[in-house]
Amino acid sequence: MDWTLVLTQALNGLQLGILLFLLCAGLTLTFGIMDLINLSHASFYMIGAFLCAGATLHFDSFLVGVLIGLAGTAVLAFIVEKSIISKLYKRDHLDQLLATFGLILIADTGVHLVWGPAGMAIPLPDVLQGQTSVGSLVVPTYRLVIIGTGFLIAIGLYWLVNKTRTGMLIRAGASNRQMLNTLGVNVQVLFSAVFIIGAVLAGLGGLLIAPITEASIGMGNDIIITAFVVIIIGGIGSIKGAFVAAMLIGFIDTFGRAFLDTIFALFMSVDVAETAAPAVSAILVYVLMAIILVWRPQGLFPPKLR
Amino acid sequence: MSVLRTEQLTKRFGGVTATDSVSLSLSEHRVHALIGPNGAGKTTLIAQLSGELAPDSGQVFLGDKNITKLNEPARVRAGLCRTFQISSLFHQFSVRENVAFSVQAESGHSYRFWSKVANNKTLNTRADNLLETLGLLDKANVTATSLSHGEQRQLEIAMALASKPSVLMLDEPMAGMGAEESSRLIELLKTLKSETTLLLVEHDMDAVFALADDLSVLVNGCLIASGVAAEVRTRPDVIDAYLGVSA
Amino acid sequence: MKKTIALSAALTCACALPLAANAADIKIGFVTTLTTGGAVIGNDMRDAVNLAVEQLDSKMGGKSFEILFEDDGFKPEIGKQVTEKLIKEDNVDIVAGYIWSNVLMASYKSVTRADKVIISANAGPSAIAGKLCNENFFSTSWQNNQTPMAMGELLNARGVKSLYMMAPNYAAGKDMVAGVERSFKGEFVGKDLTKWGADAQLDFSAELAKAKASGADGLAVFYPGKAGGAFIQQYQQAGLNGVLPLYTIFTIDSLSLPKLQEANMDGIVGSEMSSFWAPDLDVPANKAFVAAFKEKYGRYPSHYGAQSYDAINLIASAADALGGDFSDTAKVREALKKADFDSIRGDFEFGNNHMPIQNFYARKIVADENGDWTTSITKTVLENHQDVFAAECKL
Amino acid sequence: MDSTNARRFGSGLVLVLLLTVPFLMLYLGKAFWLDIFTRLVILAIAASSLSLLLSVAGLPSFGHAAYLGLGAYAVGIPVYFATYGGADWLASYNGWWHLVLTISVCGLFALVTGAISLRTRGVHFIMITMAFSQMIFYLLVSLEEFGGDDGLSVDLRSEFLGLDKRFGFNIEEPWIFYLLCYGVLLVVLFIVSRLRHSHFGRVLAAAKQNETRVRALGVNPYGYRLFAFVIAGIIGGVAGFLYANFSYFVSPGMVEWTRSGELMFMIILGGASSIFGPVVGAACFVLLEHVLSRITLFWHLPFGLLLLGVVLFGRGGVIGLLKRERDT
Repeated sequence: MDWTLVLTQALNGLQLGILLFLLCAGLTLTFGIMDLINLSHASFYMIGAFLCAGATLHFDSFLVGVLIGLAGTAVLAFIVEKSIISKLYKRDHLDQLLATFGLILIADTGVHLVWGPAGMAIPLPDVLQGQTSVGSLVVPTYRLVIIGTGFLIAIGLYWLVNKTRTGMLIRAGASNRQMLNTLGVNVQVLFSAVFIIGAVLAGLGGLLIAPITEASIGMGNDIIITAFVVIIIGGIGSIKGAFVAAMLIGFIDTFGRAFLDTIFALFMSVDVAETAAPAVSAILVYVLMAIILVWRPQGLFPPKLR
Repeated sequence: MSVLRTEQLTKRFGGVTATDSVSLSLSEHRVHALIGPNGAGKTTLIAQLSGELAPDSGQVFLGDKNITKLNEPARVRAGLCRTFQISSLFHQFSVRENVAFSVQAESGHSYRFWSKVANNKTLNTRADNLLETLGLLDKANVTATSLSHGEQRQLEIAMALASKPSVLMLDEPMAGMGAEESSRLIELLKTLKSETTLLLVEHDMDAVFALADDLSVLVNGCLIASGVAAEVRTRPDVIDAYLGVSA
Repeated sequence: MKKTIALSAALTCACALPLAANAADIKIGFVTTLTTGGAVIGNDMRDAVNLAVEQLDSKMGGKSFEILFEDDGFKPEIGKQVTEKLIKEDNVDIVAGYIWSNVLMASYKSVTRADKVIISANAGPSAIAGKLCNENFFSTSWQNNQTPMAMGELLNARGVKSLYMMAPNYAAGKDMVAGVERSFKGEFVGKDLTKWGADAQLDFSAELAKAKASGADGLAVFYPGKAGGAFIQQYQQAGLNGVLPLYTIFTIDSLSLPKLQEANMDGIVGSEMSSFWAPDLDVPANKAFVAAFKEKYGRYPSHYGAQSYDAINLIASAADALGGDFSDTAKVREALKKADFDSIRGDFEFGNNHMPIQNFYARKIVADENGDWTTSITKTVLENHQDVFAAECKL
Repeated sequence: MDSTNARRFGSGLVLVLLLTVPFLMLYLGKAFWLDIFTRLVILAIAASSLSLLLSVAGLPSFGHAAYLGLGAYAVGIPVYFATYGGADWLASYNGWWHLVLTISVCGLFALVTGAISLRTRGVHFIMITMAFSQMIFYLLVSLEEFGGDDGLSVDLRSEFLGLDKRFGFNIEEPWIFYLLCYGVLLVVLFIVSRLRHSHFGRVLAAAKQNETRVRALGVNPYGYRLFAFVIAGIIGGVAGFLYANFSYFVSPGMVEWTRSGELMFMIILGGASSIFGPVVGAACFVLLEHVLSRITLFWHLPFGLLLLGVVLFGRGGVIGLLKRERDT
């Protein structure tokens, strides 16, 4: 086996894991604390990408694009939370599922109306365009930027959740929702803050991946399902669980896609292997979730005290 | 002869031992009261007896039968039934439907797909009889939520009785009841002794002393005393550990 | 009670709404993708069709006509549903359009069953060119295998010995791979079929890493629509230009070039692809079409637009021959089969399976006189080529 | 008018409209409306089967579209083999055979996945049912021989031997096919209604409200729920069986998670408390989709707004709205 290839795939798996983590951090917190299933998280992922693309092309600066993308997502998240999401906290999961599915439809059409159906490419500054050598491995610099950013965010979240008062409240909320009321916290403000932070992280994920895949309509709708798989596997409400599970899924998905056909070809015809492999690697993630749910219904790292 | 018996029942949560080697024995047709301060492990013990929680070690016997491995529904069918500290009802059902469902649960499996359950005379008659015993017959057609707190407690007991239990565990049946309601319930429970054996967890000491034939005291998960009520209540260690504090 | 009645009334109104009659004499249904990412192609086709309508002044064979556009939403079942609607509710005379092979395969029977004519302005799956060919089916594009076969020849001509190939995992994707395999004389060192559909895979990093490690002389890809742009970006970022020369089929076109230029993807300038057409194809009708399109929309048309433009003009030629009377399907077939119109590809001739017999060219990405990127023909790869499936067709 | 009578009147009205409107439209030369109503009735069957889980048993299955897909392929694959040869034991145009396949495949799939899924609760149940339907989705995508992603054209509708010749019951005829679907809907509604009010249904309803108490009364709801899961799966499969015959086309698209979401939406839209809720919901859904998509290409926008509106303000769905009017 070619070890450079394996290493490259490992980096790719890491990158997918990071993206999933950015998406899942907010999802698992809103789920754990507010008990909210939020499909429309996918829309913030998309909107972050489109805002960044629009601003980058307009101001001819990726950095400005990123800042505007994040700020815009935050403002939008604030409005959506105040006007719609806050009314859903006390509803059952079914209502939340349907209402936020409605939000996805609205957001997708809205983006189509504003930016057209084409999707947008984001040009990267020259510094990020090139290649970086790591030993014998040559990787696109920008991939390293994504991975680095992701780890910084993960560390930042770890600090926020474990070392600050806000984090203490978040942990308390994730493990025992009733406790928040008894602590005399302004629950509404905390909920808004968590929702906005989550949305901005999703937007960050979207705008980071957009220079690679382009910003396109509905770009978040497929990854959101994987993201839910991640938070279920990780344990709802657990940042640590989300991180571990995101990495796990990132690696399984990437390695499955890259090597499953080779592995299958060992014991079946090459043609069958090449068509069966993509399907099986797509199923892998769900099989893993089903197994984990049966074995540990609360996920790998359930928040304590629940 | 003991109808319900535990041997060395132990349950730990993390570092906390909720019940510590509890060996308890209930005699037939008697009211056995279980008392102890808050957090003594009474509810955990009930949960292990009912099968809601599995013990870390120890055994539970119903009559001669070891039921430690049975799950909750199986224990109920074997004759061990409970009520809940906080009323646990079917809120969208009417009062009659609540009891009728309990009767249905007792009368065997429910894999009957065709006939309308609401028109089943056997179920409704038995339900109405039970409601009459508990004095709730005039409320049979209202939904369970619209009952007063005391009435909900009574419905709770009616539902448990529908299971025809050989042992009935009552988790604080008087909680939140007025004095008048309490004394009515005490009278009712006295009459039940002839049909069943009662395990009574209660904080209301007047009720306990009015009803209990036997008495067990649980402190910090340990059974510190168990025996005939009149003797146990006078024991100095019991007074020190529990009765003295609350008195 | 009042609300029950109001609701029933509302439902009745909803049913009655579409009863308003359409005015034109001839109705042509046009099924394409107008929402989701695929709408980029659909919009180009619609623009080209509207240009043709404008040039014909909404008249063919002396009768007025109108085009009813329907959106397939990028899904076969929706495509089929709107096709049924065009046939059964709008009562159109001819149905045209269809970008995607799978949408066409799901839909064409709805048309042929009603004994009406269907004209594909893009999709050309092998089944419908061969075994399942139908007298009521016509194409103004190509059979899926032809362009990749031209690619195989192009690769042979350029001295490529080992090839890595990538395509999406759907009918056309597989046809493309099969087509290159048919004519390419070197060795395949690897191929990847990636997830397609509404949630298509757009991150090709894993596959590109494999391609790079394979040590191939060339990388041939087929990624239509938005996936094409995403692929090119990653090809460039992975630093493969210069290392692994790129050959594309229906991946880079007039729709993606402006975007790629804006994003400075200059690694692709000079890369080659095979096609039956390019904006600079030296045919008078084509020059006129490209000029008019640029005049009206301010951009180059894509081959999708060119094919759609041909489809409308083909229909118009039949209408002229029949005096605008489409009631007899046998006569319509006859008239269409003659292909008596000024095609953007010059001479136009149908094979026995109603697929065009045509030339294929190598074309290269260049900057035009204004500095805008476009494609330009460098050589003819296949001449008067008929698809291989025509032999399986019993017509 | 008291509430029971009003409900009977409403239900009757729905059934009468479903029987008359499509034929009226057919008479007016709008043949396509028969198609729309056929789709409507088939989706109503699917939604009704899901309502057995969702409304009666309180089990929010987010993977019900899997059964639509399995039922559809139980028609598509035998017909494919019968048309193009191969797999003689499976190949057939016989509708009864298709039905047997549908029922056994869906029943088995529901039994296995239900046995696993029902060990979980709440949101985990939502997600695990979705995971199983995603597995079916990717399985169908990978079935290269049957078209994979592109789906499979079904050349002919199922033949019901015995009925065809003797009674001229040829379901290739659109209006006969519609009557068949309508008949199936009536049977399904009757079955669901019976189950709902049976001993069995009361266990499900009780377990939905208070599972702890059901167990404390000596009943383990697991078996009852599993049974409901299997019945719902089989009826969902029958809807898929009809859908394949209706559209002459099957594809993995029928199993997409959004389709499962749509079925849930139909139930919420129509009102979860009534047996006719799913029918009204499916009707509103299909008609809205058709009408809105005629008005604007961007019909997803008003549709999304409506979804939001119904969930936020329209508790109890359309039927709930009608009921509320009577209460005030």
